[in-house]
Amino acid sequence: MKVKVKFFAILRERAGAAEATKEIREGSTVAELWELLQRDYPRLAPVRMRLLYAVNQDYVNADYALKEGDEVVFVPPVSGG
Amino acid sequence: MKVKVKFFAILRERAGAAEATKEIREGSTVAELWELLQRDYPRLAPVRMRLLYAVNQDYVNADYALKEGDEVVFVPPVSGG
Amino acid sequence: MFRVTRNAIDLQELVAFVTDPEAGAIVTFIGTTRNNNEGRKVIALDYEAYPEMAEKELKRLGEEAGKRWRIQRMAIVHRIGPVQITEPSVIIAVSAAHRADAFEACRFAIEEIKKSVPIWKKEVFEGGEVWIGTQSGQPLNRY
Amino acid sequence: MFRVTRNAIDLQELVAFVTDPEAGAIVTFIGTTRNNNEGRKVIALDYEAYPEMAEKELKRLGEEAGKRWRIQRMAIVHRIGPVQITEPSVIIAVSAAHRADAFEACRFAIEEIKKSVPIWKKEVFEGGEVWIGTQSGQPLNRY
Repeated sequence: MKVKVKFFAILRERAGAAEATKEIREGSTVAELWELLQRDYPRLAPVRMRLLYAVNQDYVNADYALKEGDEVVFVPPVSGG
Repeated sequence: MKVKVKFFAILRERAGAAEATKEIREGSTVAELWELLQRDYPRLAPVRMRLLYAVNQDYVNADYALKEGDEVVFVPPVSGG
Repeated sequence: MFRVTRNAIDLQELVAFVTDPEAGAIVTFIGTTRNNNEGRKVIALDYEAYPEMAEKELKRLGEEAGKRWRIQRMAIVHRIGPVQITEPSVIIAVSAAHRADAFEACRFAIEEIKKSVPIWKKEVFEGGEVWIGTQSGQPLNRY
Repeated sequence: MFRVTRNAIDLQELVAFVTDPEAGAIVTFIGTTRNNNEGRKVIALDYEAYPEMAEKELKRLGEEAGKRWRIQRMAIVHRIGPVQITEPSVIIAVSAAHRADAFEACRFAIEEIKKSVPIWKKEVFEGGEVWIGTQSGQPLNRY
């Protein structure tokens, strides 16, 4: 199945891309998707920071099981305001 | 000696005047002036509220000894804001 | 800027006054006339001040705030005369490097105004009018 | 009104939005770009957002504030893109019948924005630039 990934801020810069579509196996979790992306975008790997995970504009846990067409965002530490 | 009195808000309405000049004996205190004024303006007497005292635009105590030309204000409970 | 005025208060003017390159935060408080108070239907508030002393006290409390918190600039303007529903009677603006100082100094300013600055409001409501703050029935006595 | 925008934020628009005949207090918070941070001379801040989710999170925190305090209306607008020294990056406006609620809800909103709303700032300073908040060296981990 396919999911859509959006990269923002430091992750966008490190990935060198704002968006990606990724083919993953049914039932993959958000954490597993992150592992796969680190292989596709090696510069994401050394990013040692606390990430939050959002699916379809809501925060989810790392073990959230993805579904076809989900929009996934790995959220670096926010710093608005 | 003479002092100037200004009345504001509820005291202005009860005195029926915004200002008065009052002849008092040397060394009179603010509290003594208030007693005298209650005779001049009987409608001030039943004003049962906490008053503060100001002389020349600074708060003073009731036993403050007045001087010639002082500007005295009896300050009803403030309610700005 | 510590001022008592008969005119409408210009929020932008106060914010411009406190804007400062060293500031990361500006907090403003706007006191507005509410359409009800203690069950009464309010028509307007009518403010009176001892203006020279009110401005002096506003300045004094601004200096006190500057001692207690790390703030950049402060402005307070209080309107006198009639103030209609939704209109501002007082605006306070405070800038600071950090938001906590701006919030706390702004809160301090409005609390102090209500305690010590010689300004009085008369509430004009349906069926009458009353000077606010004088209804306590307390005997004559220094605070 | 919960909005992310590339344009300058209009304080008056937010204050007009929260103005309410039932309100006696309006508190606003304006976050501005400060000319220095941690010893660096700041040139500008450059904000990026996940806009759909940021607006959703702003709305959510406004609803949460409405559960915790008695407020009338709230507006939050966050700017994205470059924000120069002294310019606002975020404005929050809250109206309430009583000032304590307006102050506390406004303070809550800015604290929550800094915790949970997907907006990021890059600091452009003399000699470089850095994404703020990512320098903790913490391992990958859910909060």
